[in-house]
Amino acid sequence: MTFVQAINEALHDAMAADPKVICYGLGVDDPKAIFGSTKGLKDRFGPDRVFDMPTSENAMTGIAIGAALNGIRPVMVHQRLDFFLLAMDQLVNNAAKWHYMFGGQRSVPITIRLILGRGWGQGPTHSQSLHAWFSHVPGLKVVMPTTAEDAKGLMLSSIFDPNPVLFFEHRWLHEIAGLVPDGDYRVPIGKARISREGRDLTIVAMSYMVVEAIHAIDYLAQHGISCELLDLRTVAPLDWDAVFASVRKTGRLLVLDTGATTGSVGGEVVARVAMDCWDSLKQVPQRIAMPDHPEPTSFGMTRGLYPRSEDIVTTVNKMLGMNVAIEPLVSQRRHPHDVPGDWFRGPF
Amino acid sequence: MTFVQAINEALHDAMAADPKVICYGLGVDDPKAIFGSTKGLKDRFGPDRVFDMPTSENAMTGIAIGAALNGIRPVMVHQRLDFFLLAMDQLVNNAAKWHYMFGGQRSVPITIRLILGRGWGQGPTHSQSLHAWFSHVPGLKVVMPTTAEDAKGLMLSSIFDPNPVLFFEHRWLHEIAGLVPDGDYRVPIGKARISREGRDLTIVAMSYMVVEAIHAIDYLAQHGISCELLDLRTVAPLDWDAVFASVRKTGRLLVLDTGATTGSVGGEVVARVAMDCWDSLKQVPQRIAMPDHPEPTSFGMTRGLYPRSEDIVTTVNKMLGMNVAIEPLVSQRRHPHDVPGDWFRGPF
Amino acid sequence: MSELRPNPSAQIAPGRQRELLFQMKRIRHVEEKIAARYHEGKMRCPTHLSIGQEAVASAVGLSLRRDDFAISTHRAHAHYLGKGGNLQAMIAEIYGRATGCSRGRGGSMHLIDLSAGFVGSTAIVGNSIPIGVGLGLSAKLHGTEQISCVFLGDGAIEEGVFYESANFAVVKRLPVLFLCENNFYSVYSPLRVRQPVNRKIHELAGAIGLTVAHGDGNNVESVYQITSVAIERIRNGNGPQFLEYATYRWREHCGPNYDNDIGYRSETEFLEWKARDPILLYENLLLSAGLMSCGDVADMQASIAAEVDEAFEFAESSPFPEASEAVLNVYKL
Amino acid sequence: MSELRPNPSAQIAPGRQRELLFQMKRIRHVEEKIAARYHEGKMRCPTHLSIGQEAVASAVGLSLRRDDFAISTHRAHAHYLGKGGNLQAMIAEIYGRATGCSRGRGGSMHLIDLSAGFVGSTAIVGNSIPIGVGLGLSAKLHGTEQISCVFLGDGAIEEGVFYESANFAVVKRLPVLFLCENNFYSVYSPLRVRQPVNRKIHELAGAIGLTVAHGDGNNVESVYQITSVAIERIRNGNGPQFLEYATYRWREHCGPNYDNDIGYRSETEFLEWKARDPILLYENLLLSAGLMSCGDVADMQASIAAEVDEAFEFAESSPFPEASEAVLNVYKL
Ligand SMILES: Cc1ncc(C[n+]2csc(CCOP(=O)(O)OP(=O)(O)O)c2C)c(N)n1
Ligand SMILES: Cc1ncc(C[n+]2csc(CCOP(=O)(O)OP(=O)(O)O)c2C)c(N)n1
Ligand SMILES: [Mg+2]
Ligand SMILES: [Mg+2]
Repeated sequence: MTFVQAINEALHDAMAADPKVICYGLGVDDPKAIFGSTKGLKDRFGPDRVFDMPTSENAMTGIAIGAALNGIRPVMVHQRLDFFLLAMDQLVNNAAKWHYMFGGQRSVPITIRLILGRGWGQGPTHSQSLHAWFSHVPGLKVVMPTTAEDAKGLMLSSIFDPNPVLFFEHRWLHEIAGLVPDGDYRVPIGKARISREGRDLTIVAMSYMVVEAIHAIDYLAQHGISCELLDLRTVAPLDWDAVFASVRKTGRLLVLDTGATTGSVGGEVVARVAMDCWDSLKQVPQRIAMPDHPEPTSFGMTRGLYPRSEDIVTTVNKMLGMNVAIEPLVSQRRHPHDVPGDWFRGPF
Repeated sequence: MTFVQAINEALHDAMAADPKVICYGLGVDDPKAIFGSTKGLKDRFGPDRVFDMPTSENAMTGIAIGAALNGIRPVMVHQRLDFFLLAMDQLVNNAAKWHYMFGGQRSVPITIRLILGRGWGQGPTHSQSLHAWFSHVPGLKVVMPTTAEDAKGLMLSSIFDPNPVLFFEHRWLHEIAGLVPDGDYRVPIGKARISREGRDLTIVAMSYMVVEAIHAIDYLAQHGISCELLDLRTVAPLDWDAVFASVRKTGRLLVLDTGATTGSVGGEVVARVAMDCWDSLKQVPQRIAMPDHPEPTSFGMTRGLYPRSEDIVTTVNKMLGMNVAIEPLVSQRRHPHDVPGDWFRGPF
Repeated sequence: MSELRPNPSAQIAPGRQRELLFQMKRIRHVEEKIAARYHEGKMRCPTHLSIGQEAVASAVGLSLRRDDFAISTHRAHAHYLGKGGNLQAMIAEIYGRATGCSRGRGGSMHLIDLSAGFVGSTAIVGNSIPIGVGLGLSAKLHGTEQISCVFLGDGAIEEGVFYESANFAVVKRLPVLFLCENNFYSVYSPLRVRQPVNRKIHELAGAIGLTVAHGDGNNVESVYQITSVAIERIRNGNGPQFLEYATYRWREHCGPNYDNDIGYRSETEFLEWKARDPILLYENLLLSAGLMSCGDVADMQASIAAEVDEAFEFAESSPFPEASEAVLNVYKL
Repeated sequence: MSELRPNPSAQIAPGRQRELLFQMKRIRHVEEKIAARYHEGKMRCPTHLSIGQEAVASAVGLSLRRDDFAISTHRAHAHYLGKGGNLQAMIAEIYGRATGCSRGRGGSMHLIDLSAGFVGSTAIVGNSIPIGVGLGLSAKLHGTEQISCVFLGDGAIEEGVFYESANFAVVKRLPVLFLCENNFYSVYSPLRVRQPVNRKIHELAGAIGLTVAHGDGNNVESVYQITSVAIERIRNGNGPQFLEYATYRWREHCGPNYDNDIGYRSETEFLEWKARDPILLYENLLLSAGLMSCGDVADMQASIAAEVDEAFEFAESSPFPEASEAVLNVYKL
């Protein structure tokens, strides 16, 4: 089952389990059904619980909050995170703080799906990964699953969490397939997953960067290098125990991030590890994230823009003083640099 | 001259020097004149260049951008940063990216003044210091002056900078007095200032935290501890050379931040220093920032909420294995914990 | 645009008339007391008084059911009390005490009393409007008869979120009452620097698709009648309604003082409105109609004074929350 | 609300009539060619075609002065070309080449030609509206006679920023023309799920305070006449105007294909609009009026074809920008 199908299944299961779950957003009931993720929901649960909306991101976020204050569990979706910037007042001044500022009397159980664009001409305003913003705001939870299994389990946990949850979906993950358990299972929010066990170095990553890390790690393994991979799955609250435990074991840290480098969650991870694992660190931690400039649209200009497995290998080489060749890894790649695979033909 | 008077002087000088500078925002021409900072501007430069606005933060930001694209230099003000959250789409998707996404043909010379509230019941939505957000967005400049001299010099630099600049004014600094040169002088954006020279430890701070640091450092000096204080003045672009140079000299780093701890600029400073000054660090870097929860309103609940000079001394004690008593420092303080001094009587 | 007409024949029962006067006097007395003691520096939070605007809050509060929802703004005391919010908890909140309605977290601008259907008030202009619409959506989804009353000012009309929220409420025919108190100022800014000179706010609301009405916000009976009709229409499934009431804030935008001297508005303008004090007008009406005697009024005043004194004593004698509590409730566990 | 009336007596000069037809045909041909070659996968960016909507862009473009400003949306090709934007630079931009109007940074949704007063187009619905109002403010401050034309769709009307921007333009009487192309859809969403069923967008705009008019967006001459009157009024200092033109997008929201089969709208609806193809209608009118001969039309078509072929060759033969350039222009130095 693919990542997007897993989300669709989670939405079906949640809405079937609890009549208070509703789902809305631009296009949830249109023929494309948000890349298939909302397929069948309206037919099954009706137009009162599944509906399209006006292009009014700010008010529609506040409306979700208001409904949530009275027991509804809204699941809202934005086809690009970039559109959600219109709703920061509602998110930060209301959703994140309501439970706190009224003395814990009511909480805001909303789930907001944010799809991250990348490549194929998405350009400056259809490609931003601003999880660092949301993790800086007390009261918000931010999940960034990589696998189909985690997508379903975290979607269910998000919908039934009593707090506002931002659910990130990297567009390049939508068609990635994996085994997904049937029925209702919950992947706990705030717990990282050890995706690969290893000795020599800890790689911490989230969302799509986990995929690049896996390519790199499995390749490095062939050369006797053993990396541990921590898939954060949630970046707020972040699973510091898991991060520290792994770094204390390996003594080395490389953090990967889908966002711009400066001020990234990756930076916070490096900082905390430096402060809390100082004595365990055998060498200087490293970070690989997006460059500090907008994503250009041109095919020519995005060449080499995204950190890929070969960049991870190069950094690991530096850190461990090895020099594993990257060419074999690069030459494996069958599709252009600006698409995740043949399944993506644009436009979004 | 006070900090707020310095800003007023900078606005007067800028508007006199360049007819393309305009100034607007809620209340710029009202009897309170934004805490006095816009006093006299309308009388001197007229209602076309100095005007009040509708409570429409988002559109008014876009209007500033549009005017700036045609040679106007708008200076906009928000009495609290928190209100500006309504304009994140215009700031991030337009102002920050316009120069980049149209191939460098036009830039957006706007200055947006953001006043930070604190204490005296400002509460959850009148007290947020979100400079970490803005420093994470390529294309934005973020200045956070501490002294009256820097306030004027940086305001002039901001107004005449060809890029969007966010000008932070901590409310607790408004009445702080200092010597301010006459006429047009520019404090360069992106350059930190060594506020105190020192040997044993580097303290990096911005905005109001510099004041607390000075109290701590001067007090520590009496006990033979020599701290170097770097007043960042600008957090984006941040003066890494200055930070690294100081840390390489002292081998120790303590970062102070006015924002929430997790994901703070302070964290980015710790991370970069760990990555770039690894070999110079004699010990684990430290960070002191606001706790990861909203600011409550109650006088009782804000007790001990804000990091003060004694907290800095306590941390320096730990880092240097000293134990300088903090009582003398605390007992000096003459006013309640929720106000900067007798001059502040609320409400804002 | 559909205009909605009050029902003139609707007679207000004498008991209700006394309640209207009582509510107004009670709100006035509470706020006068806050004003009188604010300088003591124990109410340490920005506080926006509604003195002069009591008629709307009182009449609307009495037109709504207790289980209806209300949501408000920075200027929420009157709305909260009118809806039946607990007085002691409000005063304690303004004093920042543990017994406050928000446990001291929010202060004057963050009032809540769920038992009275007062879901909250916020300090960001306009940002409680969609919250109120969302409450209306929830009532529709739950299939209850509740309606959601959204209090807003003339300044909040300028926020795009009002327009977006109203549009959605109309599209979904939600049980929402938009209640706009037009007091002609946003802080020190008169309407003309913020909105077109010949605009009528209720007409604008009508063009968005809301059924609208407007009236004299200082005439408590007409507010009561117009609002009751609107609420009835909403409850009968006729979709969202918008009411605009003209009224006037007597004191400074934020804080306890009079500020007609600082120049943003004239003393004459203030005096004209003061001459139309909603409380005096109504008190005289009830007296002259023989519906109440001076003695009744005096008793009413006395009972209010006693209750309010008690509330302030309660607040002042309540403890502050522990500073250590500040870390709680970031997330609901 | 003040309605503005076109000037019927205003005769359009034959030369201008030919220009109107030429513009429409040129835009159509450019977009047909993009559609035909899009599948090659060399135009790698989301691309929104205006095929079927050429009349508005052509007539408005010819009504504006070259030094007037225009700002647009994700669907900007026609507006850019109508305003006089460089064709080769646009095609090169869609191909992501260094010779593109935005040097490959922006793609189809980010068009700019400052020499033609086309200040930009953006990919976030509604967020270029205040930019256009700001350009109007700048013209007023500079004391020029320029006006600013803000293209927007029926969906953008739903964004609060439209309402806020329009309000400010009215308050300051700015030289702004709001040009709304109502094509009845926002992606796959019909108006009824987004706005009240009986709403007339131009009436809503009028209630905000704008002077408004509306017309048939597929009748290029009436668009030209209505728009010219509005522009004249703006230039004469009568403040911002709002025009709504009904028209229809023939192909899918984004991309080159027809999609009437996927179920969000009917083939019949499409065919009704196609029968009112603004280009065919006008071509026949000019032919039957004897203002052009079939030969003239053929020549016109041929010259357009040649120019467009050249533009595509230019684009395809242009180099990509260096990947290393991606770090430039974050800040202006
Ligand atoms: C988004 C935002 N902008 C500005 C402010 C500052 N502010 C607080 S109250 C107020 C006036 C609002 O006027 P109105 O809606 O008419 O309410 P009134 O004060 O007259 O009751 C303003 C501008 C704010 N709190 N939030
Ligand atoms: C803020 C925002 N929300 C949603 C989108 C996705 N989106 C792109 S175009 C579009 C439709 C806009 O409809 P309309 O304004 O009528 O323009 P049209 O496509 O019909 O020309 C939408 C919703 C976006 N780009 N920005
Ligand atoms: Mg008002
Ligand atoms: Mg449309």
